[in-house]
Amino acid sequence: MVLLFPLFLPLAGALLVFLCRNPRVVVRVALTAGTLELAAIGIAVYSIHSWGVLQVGRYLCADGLTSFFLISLGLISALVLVYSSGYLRHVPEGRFSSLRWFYGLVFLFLFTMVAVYLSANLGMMWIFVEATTLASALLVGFYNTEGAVEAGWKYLIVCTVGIAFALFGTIAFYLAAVKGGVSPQSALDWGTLMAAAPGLVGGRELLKLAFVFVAVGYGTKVGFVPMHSWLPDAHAEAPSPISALLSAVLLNCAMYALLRFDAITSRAIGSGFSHTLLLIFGGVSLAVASLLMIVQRDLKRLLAYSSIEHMGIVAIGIGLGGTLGLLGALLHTFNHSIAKTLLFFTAGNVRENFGTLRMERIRGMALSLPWAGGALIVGGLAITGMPPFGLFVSELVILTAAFSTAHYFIAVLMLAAISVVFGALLHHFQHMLMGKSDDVPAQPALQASWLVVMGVCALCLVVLGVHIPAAFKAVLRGAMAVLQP
Amino acid sequence: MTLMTNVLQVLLLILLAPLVRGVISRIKARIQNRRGASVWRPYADVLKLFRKQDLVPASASFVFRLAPMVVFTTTLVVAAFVPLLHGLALLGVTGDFVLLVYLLALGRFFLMLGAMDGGSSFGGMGASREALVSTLAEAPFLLALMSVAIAAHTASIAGMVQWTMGQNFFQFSAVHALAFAALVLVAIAETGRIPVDNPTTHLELTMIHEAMVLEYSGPSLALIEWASAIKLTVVMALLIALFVPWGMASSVSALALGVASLVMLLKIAALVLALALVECSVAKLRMYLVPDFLGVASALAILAVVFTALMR
Amino acid sequence: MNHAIFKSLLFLGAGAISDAAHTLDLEELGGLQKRMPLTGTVFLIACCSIVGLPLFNGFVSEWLTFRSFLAGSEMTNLSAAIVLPLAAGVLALIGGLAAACFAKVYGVGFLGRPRSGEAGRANEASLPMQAGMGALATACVVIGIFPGLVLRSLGALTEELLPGAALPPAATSLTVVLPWIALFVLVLVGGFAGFKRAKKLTATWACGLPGLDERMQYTSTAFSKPLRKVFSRVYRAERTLEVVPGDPPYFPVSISYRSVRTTSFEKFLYRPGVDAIVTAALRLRRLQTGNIQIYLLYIFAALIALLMFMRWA
Amino acid sequence: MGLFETAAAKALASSGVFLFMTVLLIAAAKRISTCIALFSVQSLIITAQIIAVSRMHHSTEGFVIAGLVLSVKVIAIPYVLYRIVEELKAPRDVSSSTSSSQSVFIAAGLILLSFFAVRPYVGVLGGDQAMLAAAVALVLTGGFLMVSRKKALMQVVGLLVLDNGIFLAALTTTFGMPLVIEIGIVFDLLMGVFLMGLFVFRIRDTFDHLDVSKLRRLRG
Repeated sequence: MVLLFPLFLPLAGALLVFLCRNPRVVVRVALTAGTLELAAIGIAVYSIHSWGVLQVGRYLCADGLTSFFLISLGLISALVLVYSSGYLRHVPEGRFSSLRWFYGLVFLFLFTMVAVYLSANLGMMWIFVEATTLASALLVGFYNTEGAVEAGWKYLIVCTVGIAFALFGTIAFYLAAVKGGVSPQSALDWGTLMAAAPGLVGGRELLKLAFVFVAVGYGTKVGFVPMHSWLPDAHAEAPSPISALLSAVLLNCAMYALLRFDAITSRAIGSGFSHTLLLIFGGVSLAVASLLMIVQRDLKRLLAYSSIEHMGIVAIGIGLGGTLGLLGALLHTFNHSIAKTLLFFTAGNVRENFGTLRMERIRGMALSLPWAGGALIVGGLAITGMPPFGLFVSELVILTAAFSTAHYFIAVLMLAAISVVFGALLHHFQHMLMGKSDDVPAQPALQASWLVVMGVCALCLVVLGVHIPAAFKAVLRGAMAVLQP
Repeated sequence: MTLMTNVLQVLLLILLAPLVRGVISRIKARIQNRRGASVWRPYADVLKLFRKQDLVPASASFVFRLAPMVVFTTTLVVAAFVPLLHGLALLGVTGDFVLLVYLLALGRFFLMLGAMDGGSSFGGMGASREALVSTLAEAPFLLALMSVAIAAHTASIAGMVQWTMGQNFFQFSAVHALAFAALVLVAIAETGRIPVDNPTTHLELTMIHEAMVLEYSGPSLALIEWASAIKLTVVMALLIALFVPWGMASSVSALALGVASLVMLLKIAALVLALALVECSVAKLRMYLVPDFLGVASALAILAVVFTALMR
Repeated sequence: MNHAIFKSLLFLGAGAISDAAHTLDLEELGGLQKRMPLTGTVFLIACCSIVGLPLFNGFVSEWLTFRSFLAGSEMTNLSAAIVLPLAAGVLALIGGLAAACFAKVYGVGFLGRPRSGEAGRANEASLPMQAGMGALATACVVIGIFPGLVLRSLGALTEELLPGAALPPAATSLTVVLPWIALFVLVLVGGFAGFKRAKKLTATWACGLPGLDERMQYTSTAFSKPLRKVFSRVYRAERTLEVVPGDPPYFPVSISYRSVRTTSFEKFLYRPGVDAIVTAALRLRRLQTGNIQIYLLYIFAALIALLMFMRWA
Repeated sequence: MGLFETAAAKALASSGVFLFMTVLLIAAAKRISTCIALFSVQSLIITAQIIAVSRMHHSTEGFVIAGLVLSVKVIAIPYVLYRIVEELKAPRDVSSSTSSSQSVFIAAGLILLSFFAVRPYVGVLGGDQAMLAAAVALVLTGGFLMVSRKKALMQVVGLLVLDNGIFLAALTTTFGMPLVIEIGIVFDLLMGVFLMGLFVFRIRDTFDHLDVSKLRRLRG
């Protein structure tokens, strides 16, 4: 019963927002719905933590892993809603670009993502991942500029093609399960699949085929390198709060699906094949993204490539396997989403005040926009994995995992990539922060809500960097238990 | 009793130093068939200079007058390291070769500063050339001593000497041969003899040590002259002690000491003759050929060290 | 620990110089020892310590490093037994170079005649500065002469790190020898200083020519010229010589010579690496063509490649 | 095994050939409307197969799915696409980057490739080889259409053909997934087509051309 609230609240929110006309009311309704959603997720997580797996009907189930990802979803969506309340004062005209449509689509987007986390059935999970693409396509194209439309179109087509392959992968899993003697009706339920997994060792060839399709399919949604091309366009052209949602939560959603499939395959035919695949994807994404970050000219494209790079690190974490690798990967998804949200909000501020995101034309942020400058520094240091922040901890855990399991090549590749990224980001941010700029409005627009939101992000990063609170550790342990029974 | 002999050794070394220098210049003169000054000439110089007045440039600071004193004292202390007549020396057991090398470096360092304090270009030139020579000489000097130390499994000079005395004379050791060759080359550079630097010249093109002490006069100059004489004798004694110590007294009886002193005199005479012969036959090297000269010394020293490991 | 003491002392000295002479360019300093006696002496002590001369604290740690290299030669592993003693040779070379460098710094900076008006008018540092520097200098000398104080307490530390690693006997003998040498030197230098009759101040000897001015002294670049020439392969100086010929070409109007020491590490190590990465990044950027059809091709290619990998892996 | 069952089994076998025919025709098609018609024919063939399979397995769920596929893929989606084509009043040509003869050759090549690709998996995936080959052929042709055709709408059609291929693969190997999943998949497809239609209108408004290969502003 507790699971229904977090699922249907966004849906109700979306309907409500569509109904009311006046923009101010829309914002207020959105904020209340947002806080209610956060509370519902909090209750859900608490109940999952106290009563273990919750099952509602045949298709809704939530276990430790879900609660871990729900936390980041709830936190980030609340932050995004608060931030966008102050951000979207000027709304471009266009049929689908009114404030009502913005919040309606955001809530639909949240509904689909919560549905992905809560779906017990792998088929349902595929359907809702596909639904996330559909819900967010319009959001990417919200500004209706040439770039936004092009980005929206590419996002929609490339992701749908990718996801179609994931569908075939899911079907192959279903087939392998049915062949392995699982009853057709519940062949896609995660619980039954995990239980029957050791028995599926007969369909080794089929499971490997299935995992290849799933990896390519959901890999497109995660943004692994050969299939990443839509990500920089989508995240750069979307409005900043939306790119924060896309980068911080949607990528985790796809990674969540990959985690589920990887858990099943490694239980069935051993983690050799699936982990090598993930290591390959992770390593290639890490290398290519870190190199591309050097030559970026647009701030949000730079942040998009950094998302690809961090998803590569998470994939490497999962690929290394073992408690250390998995712990590092899970922790990294959480830390990355918070740091990336902070950076995209800063990018929003920069766009508000400088009117452009081209880094050559942004100068002297430290002087003219002290708060945004400060946030950029904190975000920059965090995203490059500097000590006081959470990302350092998770990257360190993943590196220890790499060295302890003698994956020296991957460890060296990761270290090299991280240093290249550090160089690139430092170069770009230093260029933006220093110097003197003339085209900055005398009185920079600064919203109280922005300060609060960025403060919360920075606080979370430091807390996770210095000492992981006990409650969070418990949830993390619950998630690990699910993946490694 | 041994303390007495050790002190005696140091005194002997210090007092005989000018004589050695006198003999060398006398032999060189004879070789160039000129009469040459008397053998006791250096003593006369030193005593004369002590009575003279000390001229100090107006711009010089206290370092100018301090330098000669430091040079003299460090050379004295180094003299205390080297066993002359019997296997022990005043500081031979407790002090080791690193301390010896760096004490010489201390003396050189202050001499360089004193030279630059004079305020003339000669001082600066001498100091800069000395810097070059001493930098390149320090590594082979230390490596050569280290190779002997490794072979003798001890770092103290006295220990090394006693170890070599224990060795059989006819058992040829490559390490010692290489180390000896390296040390001879370094000694020439260190004491500023002919192939590297001409001690008697005042031609600014060639002089290194003399350029540094150009400004000095009176007692300061006396101290420096005496110190360089002691340094020459100490280096010779070190060479003899480390490589041909046989014939040194093993016990501290008067008879043994007498025989040992006779043998030592013979050895020093041989070395002096060799040095004089070399100085007369070889022309002084051009300034920028000295690095190659010392390069050979370092190569020999490195080889010696490598051989210690191989021949173990 | 030694390095902490004498390096901070050197920096304080540099601060005092820049405060007094308003410049840190060695070419313009000179004769500061007479103008700033205490700072000069303290700086001299610091220079002696950093070079590692006996009776100063630098020597103790260098001596220990040498002895550890020597001990290294006892190791059974052949390559270590060869490499470690040779490393001692390198350390000696570094010691020599340090001696040359700091002789230059102190000699050109503090001794001889002031090379610029500023240096000529420099006056002694304020009392608190002197006190600070003085304390550090005494620390240098005391540790240099009585290393026993420090070695025993450090011994406890090493005991914790390497249980059973007692201080070698030679070190204790060093702690005995150094004080005696210091006493011997003190007595002798004191005796000579007392014994000397009054000195007479004259002009520096200028081969009988009148008017020897300060520009005739060796400058710091001149001082280091021989060493730079010997180690030219490391310094790789870039020399440019321009001669502007006059109307009769035999008497040039101006000759300008400029030699710049290239930072060889940056030029040969970092620059090529960074360039390679940036060119790779630029080439990779062409990967993102902007055409959706190419993107779809990437996905199909990735899928087919993986299927092939699966067939044969 | 009444008369009807044997007819169903024969229909199942021959439909593979019909599918190959549609693949070749779509590759050769010049105008978008013919492509849409061919797509609905393919969906019709797939519905026939669903009915045949569910007849053989007597699963009532099969009939529900067949009805669903019939209504959505055969009627609803082509109707939406036709309305879009009329609404756009843009030129109806396919503007392919490869001439129609080259496209047909490529399509034939893809069909052969799919046969070879499927042979090792027949044992593993089950289902007869012709149907599996047809499914893979549909997927590859869909991909080829999306890559070679420049018109935005053609990319949508290519995507639909690809989805048909996957749907067919699912059908031949697993005799139908749980009902809710099937409904979900088809509903997603429908929503997808609506959205793509919307985006096609947006592209026309902002770029006033529909050539996807010209959308190259976002680079690097």
